[in-house]
Amino acid sequence: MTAPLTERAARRAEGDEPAVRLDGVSKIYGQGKNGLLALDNISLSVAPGEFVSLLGASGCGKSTLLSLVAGLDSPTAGTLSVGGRKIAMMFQEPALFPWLTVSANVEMALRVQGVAKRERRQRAAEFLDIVHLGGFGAKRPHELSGGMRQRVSLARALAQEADVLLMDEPFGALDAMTRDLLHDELERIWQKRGLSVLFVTHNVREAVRLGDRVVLLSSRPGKVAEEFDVDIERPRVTDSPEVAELASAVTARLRQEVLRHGS
Amino acid sequence: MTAPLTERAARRAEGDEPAVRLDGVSKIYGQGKNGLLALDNISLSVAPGEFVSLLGASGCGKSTLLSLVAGLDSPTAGTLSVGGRKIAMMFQEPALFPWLTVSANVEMALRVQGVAKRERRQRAAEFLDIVHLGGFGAKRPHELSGGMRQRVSLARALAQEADVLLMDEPFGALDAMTRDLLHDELERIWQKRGLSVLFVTHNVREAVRLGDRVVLLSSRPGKVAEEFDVDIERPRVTDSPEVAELASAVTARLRQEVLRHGS
Amino acid sequence: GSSGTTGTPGSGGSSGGGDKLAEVRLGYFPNITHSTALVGIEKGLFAKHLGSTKLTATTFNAGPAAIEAVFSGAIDATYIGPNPAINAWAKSKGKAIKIIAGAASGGVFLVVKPEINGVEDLKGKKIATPQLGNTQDVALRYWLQEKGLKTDTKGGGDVNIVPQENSQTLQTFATGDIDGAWVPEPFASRLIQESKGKVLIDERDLWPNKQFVITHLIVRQEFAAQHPDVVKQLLEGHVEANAAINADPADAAKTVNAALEKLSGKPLKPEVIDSAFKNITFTNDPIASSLVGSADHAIKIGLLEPVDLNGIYDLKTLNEVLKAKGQPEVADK
Amino acid sequence: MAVDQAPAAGQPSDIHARQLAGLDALELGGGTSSGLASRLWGRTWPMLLAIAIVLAIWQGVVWSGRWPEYVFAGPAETLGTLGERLTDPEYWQAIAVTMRRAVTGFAIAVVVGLAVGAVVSRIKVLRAAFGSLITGLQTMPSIAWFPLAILLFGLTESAITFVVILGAAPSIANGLITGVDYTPPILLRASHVLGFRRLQLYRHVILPASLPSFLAGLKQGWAFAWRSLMAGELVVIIAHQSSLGERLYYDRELADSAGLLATMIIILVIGVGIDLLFETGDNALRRRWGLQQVRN
Amino acid sequence: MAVDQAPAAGQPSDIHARQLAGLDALELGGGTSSGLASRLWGRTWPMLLAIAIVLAIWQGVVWSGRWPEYVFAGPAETLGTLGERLTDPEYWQAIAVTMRRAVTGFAIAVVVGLAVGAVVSRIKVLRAAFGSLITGLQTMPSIAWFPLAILLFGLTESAITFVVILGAAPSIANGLITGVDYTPPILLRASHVLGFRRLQLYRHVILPASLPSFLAGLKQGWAFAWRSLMAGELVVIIAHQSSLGERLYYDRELADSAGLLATMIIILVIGVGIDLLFETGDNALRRRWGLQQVRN
Ligand SMILES: Nc1ncnc2c1ncn2[C@@H]1O[C@H](COP(=O)(O)OP(=O)(O)OP(=O)(O)O)[C@@H](O)[C@H]1O
Ligand SMILES: Nc1ncnc2c1ncn2[C@@H]1O[C@H](COP(=O)(O)OP(=O)(O)OP(=O)(O)O)[C@@H](O)[C@H]1O
Ligand SMILES: [Mg+2]
Ligand SMILES: [Mg+2]
Repeated sequence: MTAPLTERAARRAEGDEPAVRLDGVSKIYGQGKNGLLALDNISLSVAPGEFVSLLGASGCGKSTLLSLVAGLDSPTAGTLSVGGRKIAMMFQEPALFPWLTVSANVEMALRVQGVAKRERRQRAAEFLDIVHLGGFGAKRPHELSGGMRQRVSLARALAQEADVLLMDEPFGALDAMTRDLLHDELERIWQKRGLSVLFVTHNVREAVRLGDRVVLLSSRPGKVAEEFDVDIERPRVTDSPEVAELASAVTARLRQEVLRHGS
Repeated sequence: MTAPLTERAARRAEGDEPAVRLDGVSKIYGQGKNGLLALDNISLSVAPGEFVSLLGASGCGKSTLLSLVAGLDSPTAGTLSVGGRKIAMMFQEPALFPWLTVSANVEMALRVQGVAKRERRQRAAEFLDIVHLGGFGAKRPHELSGGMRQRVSLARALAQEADVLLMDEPFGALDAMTRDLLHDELERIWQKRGLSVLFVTHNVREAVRLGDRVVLLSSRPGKVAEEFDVDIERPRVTDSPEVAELASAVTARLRQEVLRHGS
Repeated sequence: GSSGTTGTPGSGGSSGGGDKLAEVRLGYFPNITHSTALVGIEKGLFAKHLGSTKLTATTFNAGPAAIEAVFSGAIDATYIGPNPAINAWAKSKGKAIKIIAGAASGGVFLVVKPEINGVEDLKGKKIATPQLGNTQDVALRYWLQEKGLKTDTKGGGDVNIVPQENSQTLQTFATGDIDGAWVPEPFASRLIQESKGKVLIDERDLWPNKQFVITHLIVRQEFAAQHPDVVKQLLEGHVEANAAINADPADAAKTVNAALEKLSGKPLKPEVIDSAFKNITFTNDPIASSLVGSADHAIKIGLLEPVDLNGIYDLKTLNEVLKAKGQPEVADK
Repeated sequence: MAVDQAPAAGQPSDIHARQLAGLDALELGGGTSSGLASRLWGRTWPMLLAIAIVLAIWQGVVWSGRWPEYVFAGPAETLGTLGERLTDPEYWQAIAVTMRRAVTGFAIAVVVGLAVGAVVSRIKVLRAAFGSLITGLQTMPSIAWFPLAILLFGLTESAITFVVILGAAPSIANGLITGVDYTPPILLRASHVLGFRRLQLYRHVILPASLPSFLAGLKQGWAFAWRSLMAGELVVIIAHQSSLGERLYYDRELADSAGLLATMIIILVIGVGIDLLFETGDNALRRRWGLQQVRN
Repeated sequence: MAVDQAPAAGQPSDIHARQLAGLDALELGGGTSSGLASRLWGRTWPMLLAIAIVLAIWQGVVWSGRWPEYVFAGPAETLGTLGERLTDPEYWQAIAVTMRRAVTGFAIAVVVGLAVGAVVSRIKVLRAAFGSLITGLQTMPSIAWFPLAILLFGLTESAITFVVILGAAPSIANGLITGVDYTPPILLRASHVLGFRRLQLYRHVILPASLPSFLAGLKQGWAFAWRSLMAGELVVIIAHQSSLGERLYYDRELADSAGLLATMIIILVIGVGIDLLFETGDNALRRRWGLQQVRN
């Protein structure tokens, strides 16, 4: 179980050191008049152990935000801090190493940690089980379907055992059933490890189902449009009326955002 | 407007020549004991002008089916015919040419048809407008977000002006708003051109929203588990109760399929 | 720097600076004009005189590599043609080498197509030489100049001179790309026998006493200074080898051909080696006048910067050896 | 239009049949459906046919009488000479000596090339300083290096090896650098997030990702090594060790057309053999990366 | 822990700073933030430094007195010789002649290599028949070709060009073949669906997709062409045309250490210059493909 909502909200309000903190972060791609302002003065923080869902129209800057947090790119302006925490990331594409087997791909996350070979293999198998790819360890990425690759990528990110987990549309290529199963698994692992999660998705119900908080980004440039606290008791069910209700509120707000910017 | 449902159903029943016809098609990847039976004795046909949605768990063989129809691979057993029709396909990945600009990527579809340069550029711009990427023609694929790339890929597939359109999770990386807008566009083009569409998705509502028929595949091996005729008047709305109702019926059946095969 | 060769692998084997040198390294070409070396090595004549000093023979295929080896101290002495010797002398400003004996003379011809009957027919023809500025090249140009025909180093003029490797000359003469060639043995004999060439000029006829140097023996100065005894022993072998050739040319030819086969995998045809052997004189005399004369010619036709050849010869030891054998001494002028 | 019928083996007819024929050309060496013997034969007969055609043309030219036999030897004479040589144990020794030198030199060149390529491709300043020098070195004819080689190593095999390394290492380094440059950024980003840095990043990600290009560089490097060796074996002749380079020289020196052609055949055969080795590696790589599976 | 503060220019501190430093090494030549002049300088100073270091070491070796000056000329003497030559118009002519031959031969080799690579990479039978022969040909020393070249073309420039082409074309073909082999299957599948077949497929998809590897092949091909040319310019000396290869040969012939080193420097400078051209192309390519944007 997570901490009661009020407690978490209080912790955030009290200025307890956040796991991820962005202060007036902007990101411009390119230069001069070709420059594209992808993120504009974003301030956002994720408390330790908090699960934040990130929603926004296509191209609004969600992936950009994650790669700034992961340290893969530097902001054009503003301050960003993760307080020295270890960060795991699941990219929008599977980003698997084509020359390695599925199992070896997951093991790569353990390799840097200096885990011995035998244990590596065993733990990789466990993580593959979690994503329902038990028997596929010996295959190569090109022998998998799109959704299976995405799950390998998830297994690899989980295997990193980081403090902060960044996920970019992790379940986009999965059917509703598999998705539900993985929601449960992810929630379980998040709670067990006390992870801080920044979770990008286009599925509003998914965002509400999983998040302690849902952050809405507006488009061009990306700004924080609104934040919703999700005050629904866990365990939650995607099809529950509470989730549906909040989801439709968020959707309405999102629609408003998209329409405001025109097509 | 499409032909009335009864008429279409009748046409199918009468054995009118289908646009795509699979007869007992099987596909085995690899050989011997390493072989994987991806599709098992699939019989399926798509009538001219019909919109068929294809649903199934991750890894059940949907992409495999599409690549057989596109002639990118040959079935291990069974007969497949498209009656000489021209086929366009949108892959699960964007599959853009990294060395070409966005506009040139769309133009590639017109290039084979021998369209002159000026017209090519103009028509590419039109298709980019359709997918809401008006100003992005001069960018390169790596400068786009995931969802934008997917839309470029859609624009390219539409630009092919084929008789049969195969789409593999075309809107998987898009937010709900953009998705809705593109549903309308796709429906419009489909009706205008009289396309036959085979549409893979994980979103059951989307399948119902768009399809004349929803085909459910079971997993390992992929077989046709059930077909649903969608008897809802167009124009349809994703959030309408009719769509929701049929969608939950389909979901229930899908859940049953997935559970039957275990995790 | 006089520290010269220290540290060069196996340099001189001068291990202790003691009385007896462990090894002397001699270079030569697997070539008929180097028969002195071939016979001397095959018949063990060098070894006989060197005693406990081991003879390590190294073959080269071209002058530059041999000179590079001498310069770097990788060999101590080598048989070599006149041009590389002059170049080495000039480049090192007289510091690197000395000529200590002659080895062979003669054996160079102008071979032409049968339809060419005299110098007047050469106008507008293509004649090959082994290499721009080498002895044969200089000889041809000087001779043509004396005959009133103009040439230039760019292949123009009345007669087009095309420098090319001798082996290639065999081919281009056969295919008719060239009309003649000023070449040494055994290529001259091969041109005559294989491609029906005919001799227009025997270079011997152009020199006083019908003698001009084609091969001689040079030594690294430093080595000579450190091991005069070894140089003397080498020369004793050298003189004996030449004597052996001249005593029984037929047998020497056989020995040479056997050695060539061993080194190059294929013997010369008997006719070729016999005819070539007849055209070469093996002599200890370096025929200093021809070296100096050739250099003068080269300077005259502008192929050589004036170079002071004074002191290039050191024939004192050779003369000692010859004297001891009761043979006539040779001169360095 | 009637429904197309095709056998159960699964040749879709109509437009597909044609499309597949087009794609078939892409799928090379991946014929896993036939037995080993027939695959070997499928691999061999085109080669044999090619050889037969070359021999026929060659004989034709000789019979045309365009050039005398001693200038351009015919197949019969050449193959006779070749046969003679191949029955001579000394010739085999010459080949062995050359192969030993080639392999030694190449092996060291691989190490050197790998090290240089690794350092230059990853360190900006070194790249700017030496990047272009690598190609510069490649264009330097081996012959120019020999004076230096002899100065440094004397008339030893090391001098030859030195020149061989100078010939091959730049190619190998360049192959690696190209591979590194074209490593897909997403893989670099993924490994950065996974925590790979510096040497580990290099070993576990960049090197394997560059393998195809590196392999191509190795192949070129071998060719450079071999050519440098042929030149080197002339300049530094080591007593009691006949070598292929020397043989080649003498064949030319003696204007022995049949001998020269025989030596050329030997060199070609060795070159083709080595290429087959590289090809095996390359095929294995492509299979692992899923690059042979063009059609699914 | 206090919140990290960083300047607005955006250096994230802490762990990120370190991570970025690591990734910075990946981002070569992409420094778009500085002006042209400072970028040129950033490109130049490491080279100049490298040259200075090489000169210093060279002078050091000479001063050590290990070898006499006539065996191993020092920088001063060498640069003097170089200066002398560069003021001699004939020397420039020699360079021009060689460059003309190199460019001509290379241009033809590109066409030949492209054609051969195209055909061999796409047609299964030809691949089996000739694929390995290409590397075989690469390993053949140029010198072995000259007798044939002269038979075919006489003592003309065509004979040199022939050997240059034989040297360079295999590399170029091999580069293309590697590129074709490693073209991402998804792009081939996409273009097949788009309707690209045969020549169109080749021109619009396979060729551009193979470009990086092809470019690497071109670079290697240039090196082979150049080396073959150096050998060829000795064998076939053509009237009225002094050339760099000839100069190199005579420098060695005359045991002219300073001259040899000067010629080597010229060759290196030309090689580096050509490489810079290739690099420009390569950078443009990488920019277009988005391969320089490692960090986003
Ligand atoms: N490397 C780049 N160079 C230039 N522009 C870029 C680059 N990457 C992203 N952009 C631009 O930045 C904006 C935000 O992109 P980003 O990938 O962050 O969007 P996103 O929110 O992840 O969208 P999606 O939901 O479609 O994945 C887009 O307009 C995109 O065109
Ligand atoms: N090239 C291949 N080689 C071997 N096996 C393959 C190959 N491609 C697909 N498969 C296997 O075939 C099965 C079906 O794959 P397919 O890609 O058709 O699934 P899918 O229905 O599209 O799944 P998803 O929804 O995840 O994209 C999977 O089990 C996969 O592992
Ligand atoms: Mg994104
Ligand atoms: Mg799929």
